Amino acid sequence: MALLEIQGVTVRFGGLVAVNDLGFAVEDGAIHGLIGPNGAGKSTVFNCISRFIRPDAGVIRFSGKELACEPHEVILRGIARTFQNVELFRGQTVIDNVLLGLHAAGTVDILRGALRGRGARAEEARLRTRAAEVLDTLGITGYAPGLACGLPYGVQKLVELARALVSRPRLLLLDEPVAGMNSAERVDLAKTIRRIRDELGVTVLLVEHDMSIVMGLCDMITVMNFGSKIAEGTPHEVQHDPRVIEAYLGEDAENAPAC
Amino acid sequence: PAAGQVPGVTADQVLIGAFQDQSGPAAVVGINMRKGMEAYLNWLNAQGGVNGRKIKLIVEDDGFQASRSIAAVKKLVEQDRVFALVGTLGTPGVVATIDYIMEKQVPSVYQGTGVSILAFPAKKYFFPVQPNYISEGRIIAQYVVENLKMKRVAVACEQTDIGSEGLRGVKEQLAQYKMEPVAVVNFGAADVDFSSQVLKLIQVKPDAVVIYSTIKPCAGFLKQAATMGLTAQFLTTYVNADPVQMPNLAGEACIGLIAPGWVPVLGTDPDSQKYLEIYQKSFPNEMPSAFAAAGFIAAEVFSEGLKRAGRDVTRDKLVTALETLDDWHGVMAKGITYTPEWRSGKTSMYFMRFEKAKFEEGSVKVISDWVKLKIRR
Amino acid sequence: MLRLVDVDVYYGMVLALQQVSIEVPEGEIVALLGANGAGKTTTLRAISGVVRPRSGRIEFVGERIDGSAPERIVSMGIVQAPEGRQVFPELSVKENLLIGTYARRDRRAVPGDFDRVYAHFPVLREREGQAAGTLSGGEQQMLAIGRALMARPKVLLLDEPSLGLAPLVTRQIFDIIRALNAEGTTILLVEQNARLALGVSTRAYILEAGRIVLSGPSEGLLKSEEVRRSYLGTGA
Amino acid sequence: MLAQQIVSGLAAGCLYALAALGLVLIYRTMDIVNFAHGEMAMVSTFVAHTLLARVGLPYVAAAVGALAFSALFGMLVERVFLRPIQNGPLISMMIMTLGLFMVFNGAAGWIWGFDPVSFPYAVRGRPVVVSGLIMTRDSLLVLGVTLVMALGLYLVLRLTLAGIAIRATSQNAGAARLMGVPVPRVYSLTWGISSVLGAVAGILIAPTTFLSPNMMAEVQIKAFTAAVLGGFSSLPGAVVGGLLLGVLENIVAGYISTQLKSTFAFALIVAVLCIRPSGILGTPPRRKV
Amino acid sequence: MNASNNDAASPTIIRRAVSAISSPGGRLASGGIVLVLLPLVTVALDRAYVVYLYDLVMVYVIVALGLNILTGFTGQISIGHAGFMAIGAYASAILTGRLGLPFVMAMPLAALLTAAIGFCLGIPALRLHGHYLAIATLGFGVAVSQLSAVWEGFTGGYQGMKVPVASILGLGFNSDLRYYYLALAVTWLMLAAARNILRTRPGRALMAVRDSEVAAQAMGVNLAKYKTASFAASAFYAGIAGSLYAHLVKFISPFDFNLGVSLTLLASIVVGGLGSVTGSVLGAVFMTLLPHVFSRVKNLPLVLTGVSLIVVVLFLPHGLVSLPWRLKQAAARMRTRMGMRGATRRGTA
Ligand SMILES: Nc1ncnc2c1ncn2[C@@H]1O[C@H](COP(=O)(O)OP(=O)(O)OP(=O)(O)O)[C@@H](O)[C@H]1O
Ligand SMILES: Nc1ncnc2c1ncn2[C@@H]1O[C@H](COP(=O)(O)OP(=O)(O)OP(=O)(O)O)[C@@H](O)[C@H]1O
Ligand SMILES: [Mg+2]
Ligand SMILES: [Mg+2]
Repeated sequence: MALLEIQGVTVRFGGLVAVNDLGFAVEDGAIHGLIGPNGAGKSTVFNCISRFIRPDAGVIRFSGKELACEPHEVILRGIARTFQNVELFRGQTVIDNVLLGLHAAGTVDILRGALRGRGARAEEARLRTRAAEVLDTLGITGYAPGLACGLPYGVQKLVELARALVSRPRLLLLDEPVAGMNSAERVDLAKTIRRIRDELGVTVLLVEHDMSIVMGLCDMITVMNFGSKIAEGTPHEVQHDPRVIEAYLGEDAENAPAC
Repeated sequence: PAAGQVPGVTADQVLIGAFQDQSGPAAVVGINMRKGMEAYLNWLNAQGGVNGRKIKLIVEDDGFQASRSIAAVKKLVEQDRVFALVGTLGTPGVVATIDYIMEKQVPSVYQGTGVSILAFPAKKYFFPVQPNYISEGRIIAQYVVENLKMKRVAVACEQTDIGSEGLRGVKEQLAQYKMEPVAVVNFGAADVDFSSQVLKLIQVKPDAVVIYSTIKPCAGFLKQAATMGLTAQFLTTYVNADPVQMPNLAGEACIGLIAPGWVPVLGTDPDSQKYLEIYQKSFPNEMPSAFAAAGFIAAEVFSEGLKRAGRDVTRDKLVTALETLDDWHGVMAKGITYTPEWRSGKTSMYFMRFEKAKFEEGSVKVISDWVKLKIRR
Repeated sequence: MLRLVDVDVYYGMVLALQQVSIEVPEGEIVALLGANGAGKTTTLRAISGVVRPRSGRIEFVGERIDGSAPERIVSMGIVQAPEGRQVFPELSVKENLLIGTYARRDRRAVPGDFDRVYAHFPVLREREGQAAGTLSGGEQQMLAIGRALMARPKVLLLDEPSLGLAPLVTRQIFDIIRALNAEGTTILLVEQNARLALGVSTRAYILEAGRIVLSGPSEGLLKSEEVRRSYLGTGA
Repeated sequence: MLAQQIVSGLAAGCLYALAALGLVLIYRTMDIVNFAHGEMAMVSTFVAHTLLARVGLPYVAAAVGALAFSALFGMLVERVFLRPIQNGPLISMMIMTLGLFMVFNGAAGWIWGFDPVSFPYAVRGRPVVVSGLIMTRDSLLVLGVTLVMALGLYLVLRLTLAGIAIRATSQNAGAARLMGVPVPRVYSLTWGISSVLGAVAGILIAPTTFLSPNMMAEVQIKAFTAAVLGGFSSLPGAVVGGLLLGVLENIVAGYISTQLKSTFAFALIVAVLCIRPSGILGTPPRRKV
Repeated sequence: MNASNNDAASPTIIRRAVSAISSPGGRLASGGIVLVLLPLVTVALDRAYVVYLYDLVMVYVIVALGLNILTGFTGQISIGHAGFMAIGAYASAILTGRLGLPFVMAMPLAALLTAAIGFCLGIPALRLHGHYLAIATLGFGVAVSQLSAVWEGFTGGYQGMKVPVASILGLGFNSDLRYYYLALAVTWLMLAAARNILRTRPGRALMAVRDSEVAAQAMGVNLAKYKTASFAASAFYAGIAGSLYAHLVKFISPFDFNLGVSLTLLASIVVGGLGSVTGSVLGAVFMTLLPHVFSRVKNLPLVLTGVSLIVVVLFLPHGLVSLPWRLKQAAARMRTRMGMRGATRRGTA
């Protein structure tokens, strides 16, 4: 069964149609790629799923139920995301950033926080353990006590990933996760993403321009251009689709290094 | 008792203190009051002081905040051990410190506020001098109705204690004649635009308009009224009976304005000439403002009490001595009377009219005798 | 043409660059590679005068420029397209490009340069009036490069120009880099995609934790085992 | 009655608008609210008064002298007090201007005294009466000056390269520097211009409020409010906001209550802001994720 | 006990004492002891009036804490906080003075009322950012002070109203010294609560709202809830402080809660350190005591206060809390510079 279904979604900004009657489905347990030229509307699709943007038309269903909630309720449904232009909480430490990924998993409110009774402390300890685990998985434990701003860009991206992952989502939306990393780091991260899917069973929807990563990682790829879907299929199919080559990959796509 | 045991009194000096806003919204009052006090004390000390002692003044800035006034008074009384408080300024600060001063039994002479609670009921250590705004408001209303024979009285009041107490006084007195104000409009102490208030008044066509405020908005109001063609007899509080500042600010618009006075006003009286000389000894070439006169009177009344208390002065002796003042006249202080039961400064005032658009000989004309408040029972 | 000699840069107490020496000869493309946080951006910031080296020298055609104000360095012809796009979000695309010409004196050539930039990036012409903040990530990157080109730089500093660009556009950008170089612009290129960078450049430097650890002709580095392992991600 | 309330409101409103222009300019460039704006204007106005009354210059010469002073004064303030903390938090810069407010206010009181002083009108003469509606010549002049200055600045910011550079600086000073914009000079210049705008406001407002260290207190708060109402990032917004605030206050005072004038005026403004959170002419900040 | 034994023992004792004091619990305890003894020492030194200043400082520490929760941690600017203080003060005064409620009930009730009003103000504030919010809060402050003047029957108008002495179970806090311990206990509680909030889930959520609203929402932070909660909590603090203020000064009037007070409050959290509990304390101490330090300087009290403010902001843009860090940094720079000079000398030799 498809975990995420997008049907007839349209988004307009003034006169510009950023997403145009788009439809695709992400199977449970898949790593699904969403690619397309710059400005095709990929991030806009993410923003629709996160409910930052209310589509002008169309429906988005998540595990069979329509996603029609407030933005802060999305994570409760089991959808976590990262952002294209890293959106960390710059004034807070790395560990606190990750703990915020667990916000939805906690229950302590201001009053209970102020009193800091046994329940509150126990919950805090539990969340901290979980956060530490995730930092460990991604190999950034060393940065935990430092402030999030001032970190190298690549580390910031990992922190963002940790923050999204820690909530144990069913669906993870990654907007250009490897941008700003060098090739070796990219390969590492690709492996991590695959491990996340394999070991934690998280479904991944991935926007990325690095074709070697996309092709190597995805089970299924949807290609967009000017807000519409222009192709869909396995990496192999997509890679050889002339429309995709023309709009996105370029003529010498076949020569693109595959790793 | 030996001299050393009385707080603030040594063989050759008497220490007094005051809190006066030097930095906040009422700095214009505080700074000038201080100058008036200093001018008088300098002059007095140059003549040898009182009973062989010079008077020294400490001023604490309270920024017109009651919480700071309290700190200031505590510091003055407990730290500096002043003998008395003279010329404390500002309704909130003065009211907030009443209990403390009574508890510590420190004489407080002259408070820079017209708030009525200082005088009613009489408090042993408090010697208010300034007329309170309620009494003044009543006198003004009485003058308007009985002397000017006007019926339609409107009030424009500032949103501070001056405005609200003055309004209360006017209303109370009008009620004695079974009248009430035909309109009441309000403005803020720092407002710059009075057009809507003036327009409201134009609609009710008053005979007299009493402006109860400090001098800046009063002058602004007069100017706007002149521009928009509101013609009525304007009256204002003694606070604005400043023959120098009022024409300076309001220009032509102040001509015809009537204000009560409780002290001699510059240029109307020989005593005020002496005051000017004394003031200019300390501040050459400066024209004293009405607030300086207030400070001057504060120092004058205190010094007279100190003189009457004799060389072996104590705080209680000062109180007793001040209670012997009976229609006492100093240079600027006129008709000061205290008894153990009677502490209201003044209930009689005279009226003056502004005649010219600048300060000069005859720019302010006295137009009445002392008017005493009549209360019908 | 551009030379860094023993440059040390600190952020507060943190040492970001240590004894970095780089030589950018006129007319060449020099690549600067390195892992995240190695100090590549810092190197460019030092050249542009945004951070001051604590010691060492930076020279441009023989003249010392370390310690000069950034705007002076720009007017000498060293222009940077900074990392992370940094377009002016509330200005229109056109106004963004116009800012690029701020330090130039030959105002008459400006219209021509608009055409040149629009020829490289046709989408920018379509979006001329749109607020730059609402462009897609890739469009913003194109705008940032176009903006730098509007300054007609003698030395162009590019900080990760391919970041977030579609493969087709990335290739176009590298074509443009080549073309610019052919027109005579000297280029210092910071790039994560080592393969592309080494492909286009003549020389390359590799930074690690603020130090230059390797340098040499790009072709040689492309073949080097060490580089292949750590920067090309191909493993042994 | 209503018509006259509106006309008088406009007269007061143009004072607010005039004082708001300089605030908006600095806000647009540096993203900070200059709490000392009014006090800087006050100091310049005192300088004008000194030139006028003590030195005995004619009105125009004194005004020009004061404007020249204010330009230097503004640049000096920026250079000495704000530049060193440019990289600190924005709110620190705002608190810095609050400190400057205290210093200028206190120092002016010390130098020139706290007593209000009258200041001559730029133009005199009988009020203009058009079909029963009264407006003073002075108000008309202020309105004219405000409109001209706002329009001029607006056009400069919109159309000239220098104006675009100012806007670019406000959005991303770092990137602007990398494009060759001399950011320190831009800041210096904006403070100079803003200070001149303030001085113009001070000189034109002083006849109404009287010259004293506290002369700008009320006007400044109103100017700030007006700027927000109109949209803080927009110069025409400042004018619209100022005029609207003046009219609004008058209507509240005329028909609801003179006692709660400010309370109602603020309540209305909050209501307006709830409908248009970036002010009437302001554009919401555009940020994309 | 012989001398050598004593010698050997004292260093261990000192060492133990030092380590006990420098442990977190020890620091807390020793800080507590200092605070408890402070007024007694002050009185012994014949500076009794200073105890009143301590009391006043604690009042402002509490408001500053609340304001820092709102502005420093949640990023919502307020320049109307004196209005919240006023509500707390008047409510407490009316509850005790006119309705005869005991102080122990009046203070929390006043604070809860203030919090409720803070919550309501938080609702329109949801749509407003930055300076637009600043104006809304400014308007609120002005409105409160106007209303408190107009409702004369309730509040005594501009003449102000007297406030009864606070008393708990018959014990009247009528001296500054007694009041000190009352205020200390309350301040201590409020500090602890603030620390607790900020260290746990809700505190992180508040800071997330400040740093990135978008990301905060994506993490499940309900913006509306946390912003209004932040307003309410902040107002609660101001309400407590207002109540303490009223019963300390025992007289309140609209002048006590004007715009100047709101601006001073804002200045105090910036001077102390935005987003820092310690900073709130330092800033409140600084801004409250400063005017008293300069209150006798003829002509220049305001100038000196302003200059002090400027000096702090100029040299410590991140507030007084950053002082130790700045000193450390300066020392390190000195060291590297000296080290470098050593190196070059070696190089040339
Ligand atoms: N808030 C907005 N207002 C106006 N236009 C917008 C807005 N957000 C996005 N757009 C436009 O919508 C289009 C799609 O943008 P989107 O960010 O979804 O692209 P993308 O596919 O993520 O591109 P990239 O790969 O470059 O990140 C772009 O042309 C962009 O300019
Ligand atoms: N403003 C700053 N304050 C403190 N440290 C900083 C600052 N900017 C960068 N750094 C630190 O300096 C080091 C070098 O950073 P730099 O940005 O130059 O790296 P980079 O090679 O460009 O990395 P990336 O590939 O992530 O862009 C990093 O460790 C970073 O954390
Ligand atoms: Mg995108
Ligand atoms: Mg970098």
